Amino acid sequence: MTNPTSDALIQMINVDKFFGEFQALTNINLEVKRGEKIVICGPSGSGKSTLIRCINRLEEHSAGRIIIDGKELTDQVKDIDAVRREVGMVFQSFNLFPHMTIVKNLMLAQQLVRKIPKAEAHKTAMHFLERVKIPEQANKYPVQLSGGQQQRVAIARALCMKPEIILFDEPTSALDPEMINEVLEVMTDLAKEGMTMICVTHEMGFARSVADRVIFMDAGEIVEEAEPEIFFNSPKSARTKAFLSQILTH
Amino acid sequence: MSFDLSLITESIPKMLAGIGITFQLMFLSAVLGLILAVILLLMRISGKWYLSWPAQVHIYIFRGTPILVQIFIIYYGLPQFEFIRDSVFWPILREPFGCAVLALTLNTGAYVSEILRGGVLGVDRGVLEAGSALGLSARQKFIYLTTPIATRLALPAYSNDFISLMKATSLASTITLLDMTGIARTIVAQTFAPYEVFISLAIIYMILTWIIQKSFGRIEKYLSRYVNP
Amino acid sequence: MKFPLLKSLAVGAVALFAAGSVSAETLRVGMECTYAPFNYRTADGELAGYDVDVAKGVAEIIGADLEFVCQQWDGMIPALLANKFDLIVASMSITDTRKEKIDFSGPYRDSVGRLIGKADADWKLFDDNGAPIAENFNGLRVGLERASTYENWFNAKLPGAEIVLYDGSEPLYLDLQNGRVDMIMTNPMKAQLRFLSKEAGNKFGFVSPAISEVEFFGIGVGIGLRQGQDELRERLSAAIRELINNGSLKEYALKIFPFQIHNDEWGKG
Amino acid sequence: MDAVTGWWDDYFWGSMIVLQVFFFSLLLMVLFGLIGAAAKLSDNRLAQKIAGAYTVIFRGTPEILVILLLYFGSAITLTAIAQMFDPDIKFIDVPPMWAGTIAIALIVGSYATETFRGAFLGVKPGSIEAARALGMSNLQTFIYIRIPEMWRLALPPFGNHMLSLIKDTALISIIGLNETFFVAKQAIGTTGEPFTMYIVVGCIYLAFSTIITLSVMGMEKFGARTGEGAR
Repeated sequence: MTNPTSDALIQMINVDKFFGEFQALTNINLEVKRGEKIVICGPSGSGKSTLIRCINRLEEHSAGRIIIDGKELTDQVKDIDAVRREVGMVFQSFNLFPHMTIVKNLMLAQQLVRKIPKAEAHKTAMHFLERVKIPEQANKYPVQLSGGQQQRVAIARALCMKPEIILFDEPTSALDPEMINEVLEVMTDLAKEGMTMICVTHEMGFARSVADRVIFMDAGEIVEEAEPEIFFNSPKSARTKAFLSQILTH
Repeated sequence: MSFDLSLITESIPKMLAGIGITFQLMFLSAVLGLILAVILLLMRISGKWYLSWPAQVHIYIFRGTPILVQIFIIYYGLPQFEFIRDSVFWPILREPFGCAVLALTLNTGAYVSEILRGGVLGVDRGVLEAGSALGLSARQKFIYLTTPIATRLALPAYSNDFISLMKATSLASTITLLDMTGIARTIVAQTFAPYEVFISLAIIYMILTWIIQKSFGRIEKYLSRYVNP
Repeated sequence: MKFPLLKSLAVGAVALFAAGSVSAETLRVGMECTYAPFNYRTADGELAGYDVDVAKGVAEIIGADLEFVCQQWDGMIPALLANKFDLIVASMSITDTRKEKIDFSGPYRDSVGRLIGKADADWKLFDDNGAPIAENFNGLRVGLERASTYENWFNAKLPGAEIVLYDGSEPLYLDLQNGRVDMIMTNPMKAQLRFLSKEAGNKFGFVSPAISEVEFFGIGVGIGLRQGQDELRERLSAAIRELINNGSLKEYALKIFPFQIHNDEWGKG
Repeated sequence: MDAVTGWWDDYFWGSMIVLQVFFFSLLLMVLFGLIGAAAKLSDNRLAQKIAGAYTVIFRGTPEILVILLLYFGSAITLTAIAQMFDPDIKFIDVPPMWAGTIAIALIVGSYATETFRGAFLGVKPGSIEAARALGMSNLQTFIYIRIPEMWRLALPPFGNHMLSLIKDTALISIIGLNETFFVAKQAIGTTGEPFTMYIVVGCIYLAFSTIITLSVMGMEKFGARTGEGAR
């Protein structure tokens, strides 16, 4: 499955994105290697979410190329589906299917997309629910769970598809403070197991301990890109410094 | 004005003899209307102008004119044209029952389609995005996510429309059908006593309304079990 | 039809809010207004027809003003009882069932019914004496006006026929043409004028003799009024007799038909 | 369409009657709806019960029955009531025009009751508390905060009620008003063209509905200027 000419799992080359007149992404170039963990931060409206939503084509990029595991994202539905099978996503507002029990949430896509038989899908679902430490909630409905639990279910749901990479879109920002850690813990475990991750977050502790690289975005551009040590201790750009001083003094 | 109680006890069983027609009109039109509504809805959200336009025109016309006019156009109006009397549809259009079902179906279909559209638009975009991110196709998302959620959202409005439909079946009496209202009007014409008969009939309709409301309440509760478990 | 907005409003407001009794000089007359040639609106909106002429003739004799009210046929008697108007002058036959609820003046027109169906069909519905052959009516669809005398006659004599009830007389002709009913029963003079003599009706004709059994059709058509007004009823009856005796009634009929449609005997009182 | 020539002015006057009934039933509908909502929201048990019965009865009975009952029943009932006070009164007449107008207003008013009640309850307590905190009086709060908020919430369903009103006017032909539907019935008798005549009626109603829909849309736009949706 891997593209022999490049060891990058994700390649974004000169990507632009417009919403009408408004330019959300400007000339994005990004490579993510297998097993790499990237944290993207930046002020709101800087294009972080748009960037990762382009990777699994929830948003369509306007110019440039995006290549995932050797497959280029085009208008072809077949390509998009193939890519989406490789790329898991976790949303800020969990987006669990409200009308299905937790375990059904985890089984649906396995059965429909991967065509896995029901019994096996159920087994996989329970396996990952145990991994996020809430197997006892399997038969409840999403609304009966706390936000932290829902977000862990959402992570398990993504894992059930055995993706090559998981995108996190501000996974903790809709959570009450006491629930943030339980979600970050699950994410840290995942990282240790070698999952490729791109994570939009403002949790700088998480970024320091887990990320291989931190990317700072502002006004639709990648402003700075560095290992966490360097990024936090000696940021080059003035915009990065201003941003960091704001969120770290909080 | 004295109230003739014996006339009430006498006429209620007679009117109930027409409840079969009322029910047939109601359920047949409800089922066909729902099918039509779904088709109209799919046409509207297809994104193709040559599908969405006819659907919108249908909805505009049938919501913008009185159902009584629609019934009369179909029953008395259409046979004005010989090609309709020669067509394969004539066996249906010849019968007042067929005309009533057709009119009620076209009418309720337009209203229900709008209700369903409201339900579909009410489905959280994030849920659908999650479906996309998991690799579900547009069809799969529509069947497994949009349909069940939109159904729950649309149900309260739909139950109101169902009651309107039930009440509208009474207009079939204007094209010779002997539903409950048709029988009641015949009794009134023979006994010249409108109050006793019409008030009894109104009570029967109110009981039907109550039953429909209760039934939909049950369904709603069942469908909402994941919202208020 | 010119319906002066303000006038109707004023009438409505006065009648609704000022509890009052109408003076004896004004009589409100209920009729269908769609039952040509007996009562209908002309193209310029005026009420016309035999019933209208009779009502005006009677009013002139008893010295009353008239106000016409249009009312669908099946609600005619309930509306009279509900005081929506004072008189019914609407081609209503004098029958025993009706007399239980309302009173009638003496008759001013014959009351007969006749069946109309496809002219070329070979019906065999009546024997040589003009009596209906009941079994030949089985399964035939017959269109009638709801609450008409014809309905009672069919129910009693020909229960095998399938009766379809209409809210007015015009739809009868439409559905006969459309083939939704096999035949209709109605007033023959009216049918001749309104339907059979026209292009739409040229494939149809009378398929029965004139039926006028007094038991069902009454002795004739009279003016209906609420019970307990014997003095008014007498004045109406006397007025009708006068119209018969002075030839007015014949004159009204000859405006429309080539013959009179009442019995001169009625004038003797 | 040649057959319609000669009937145009009848259709015009018929439309005027439709408008007349619509206009007065609209006023009455608002009145009934507001009274019903006030009763439902009041602390008076009896008032609540009566308003509850009102909505159950008029939402559960076919429109055609309500119209027939009111037409036949109103004069009798009013006369009976009036005679209790003055035995000399022979009768009080309610002309079909008013019976129909009141019937339609009562029917749609029962729906409007729920609309107004919902709109009243839908006003955020926060806005009202804020107004109080700023020292506004009860009346000022009602006029400047409650009414505009309610209006915005009630307008979309209110538009639907107006459409119901205009369409229900077709039913009053049953009690003999010379409105468009009745005109069509008469015209068919002379011309033998039911399709043409009823289509004209349909077009007249479609025009009325369109005008109502457009004006409601305009009013919604106006209301949205100050509403939450404004950006």
